[in-house]
Amino acid sequence: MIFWMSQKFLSPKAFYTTTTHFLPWIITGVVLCLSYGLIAGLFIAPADYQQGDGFRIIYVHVPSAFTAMAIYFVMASSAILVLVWRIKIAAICMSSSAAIGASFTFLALITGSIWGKPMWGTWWVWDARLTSVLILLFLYLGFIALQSVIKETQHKDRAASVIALAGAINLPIIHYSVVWWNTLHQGATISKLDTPSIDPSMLYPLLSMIVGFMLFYLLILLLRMRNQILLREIKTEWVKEVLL
Amino acid sequence: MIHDLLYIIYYEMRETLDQAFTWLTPLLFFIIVVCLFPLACGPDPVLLTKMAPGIIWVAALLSIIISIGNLFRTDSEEGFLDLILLSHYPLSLLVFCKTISHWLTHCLPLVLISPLLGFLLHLSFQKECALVVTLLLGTPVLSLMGSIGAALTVGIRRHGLLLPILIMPFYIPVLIVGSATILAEAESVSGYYAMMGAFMLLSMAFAPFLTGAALRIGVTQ
Amino acid sequence: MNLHEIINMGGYGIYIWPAYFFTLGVFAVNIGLVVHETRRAKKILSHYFKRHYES
Amino acid sequence: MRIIAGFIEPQDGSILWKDTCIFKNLGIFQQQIQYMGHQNGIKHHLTLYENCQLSSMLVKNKPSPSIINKVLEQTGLSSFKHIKARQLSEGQRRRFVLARLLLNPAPFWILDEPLSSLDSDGQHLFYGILNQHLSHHGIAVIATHQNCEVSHPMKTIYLGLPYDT
Repeated sequence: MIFWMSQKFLSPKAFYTTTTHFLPWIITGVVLCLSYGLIAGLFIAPADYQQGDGFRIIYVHVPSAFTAMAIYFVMASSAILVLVWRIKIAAICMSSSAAIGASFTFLALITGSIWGKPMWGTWWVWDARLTSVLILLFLYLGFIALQSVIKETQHKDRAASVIALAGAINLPIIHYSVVWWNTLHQGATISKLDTPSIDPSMLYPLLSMIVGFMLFYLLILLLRMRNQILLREIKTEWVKEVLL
Repeated sequence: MIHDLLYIIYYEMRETLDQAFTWLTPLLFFIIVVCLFPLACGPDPVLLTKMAPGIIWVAALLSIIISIGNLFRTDSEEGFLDLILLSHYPLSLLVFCKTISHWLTHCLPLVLISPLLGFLLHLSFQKECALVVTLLLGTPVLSLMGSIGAALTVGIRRHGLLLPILIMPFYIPVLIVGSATILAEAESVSGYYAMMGAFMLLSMAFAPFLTGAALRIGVTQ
Repeated sequence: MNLHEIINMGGYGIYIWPAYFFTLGVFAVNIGLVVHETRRAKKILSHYFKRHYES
Repeated sequence: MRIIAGFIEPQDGSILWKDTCIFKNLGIFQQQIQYMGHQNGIKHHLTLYENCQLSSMLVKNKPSPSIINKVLEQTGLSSFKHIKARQLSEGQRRRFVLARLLLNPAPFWILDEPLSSLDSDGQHLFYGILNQHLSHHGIAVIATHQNCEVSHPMKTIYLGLPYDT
């Protein structure tokens, strides 16, 4: 089954030709979601009764943090596909995702830190969530460092997938130990980034932003993957047919 | 079979102990790093007692990450890695043996010397015991996790600080729980030990397989 | 709602706008990366085709 | 050669052993080969005798001390038995690799430049061992720069320009 699927949909050629049709739709989706989310989030949603207008940073912080984690999940899943079934597309997906994931993690850190200034009074607090995002950034950077050191493509893919998989196994452990560490050392601090119950007029823009961020990731990922595919398959007949 | 594996561990250890500097340097590094902290932060006993677990754990972590990088280095240079790859035993088992011998020669000395360093940092007797127990439970995790990185970077020449960057994030849970256990009050401590034990079992379950997979990739640059 | 209110954002403007500015920056960096890569790929591909198919 | 031994996967094409791809069941395939590469695979800080023991442990082979002694004698190394490998010359280490071929029998030998660093005595020794292996229905793939003097049917593939014909 898997083999058949990999022949039908996951061959580089099939992937390249199919995604060509998707691209315009994804771009439309990104523009719609982000513009609705931005306008509704910045101007229409009411101010929070506790944090005033300051909570509006949520519309970039939470989507970027969510996307950053989702990207690591995508990378770990591709890593399994690479290690077990040697699917080329998965390897390309993994290597193209890393830089995007790192950039979103960085964004989540920056926005979280900016949000922290009005809420906590300092730019940086060793809060459980910010700390685990920081560690996620380290994981991404390690992955990228390993990738950039190895030259040979096949080795690069498989070495990177080992480290991605190890990271995925560790990530929940790291997250929970950081949460635990946080409660241990500063039990009194309540994480103000928590939003236990949220009004629909605040929630819908947030969901729209999350979808928009994910679609943006998908768009960038597909474009990068298509470049990679062409370069890796440069010697094949179909690349010549597609491009000439 | 057990007999064979024990012999393999024994030969590995003999090879390390034969060149004293390979296991003495990490130990010396560990001691020096710990001694730097009182010099940097001042000799205040209260402060030092509070910071001691963290200092010793960070120093142990750095020392192990430096020594683990050479886990497969000589084997790869001498071509012995090929024999290991062709062995009739499962690769993960052999890797596990190698990691055990690394732990015995590089980590156990750290654990043994740590009470002395705890004494220098004014730890009470009770905390000294906690220190030794947590190090005993925690350092195998560090060795096992490090072996994944060592296998991935074995063929990469001049990899410098790549291995620490790669592996450090994986060490964070052990570091957190390990130093917290020493600081904790005596009543609540048994749960912490259980956590350390869980980390050790988890890393024993996963790390040898990932290390084996990494060795099979055979990165050569 | 006038321009001043929008920029001020109930006193939080100095935090909100930089956050969105950084977001814009990260998006732009990603897009720039893709554009750069596409250009490079096109260059390599056209070079390769010239050498192998048009001679 | 490293691809044939299954250390590296080929970019294109596949390697078949008994009609199945070796990477399908790498473990079983690798149990049947003996590999001799550019590097010797000798632990420099152990004696030759210990190296013998270690290498046969890895393949679950339990030779008695007399067999090890015999093999070392056959390759002319018995006087260095308890000397650490790092104190030996390269030619002696190469001979030790030959001893290992004898010690741990395997049907399929993959030999990469087996003649390098061997003196003429060692080369004769190598041919003796190789012919013995082949007459016991063994298979060997050999990459070499010299002409091979083998008394058994042999298929030669010249890669690139032949050096001497």
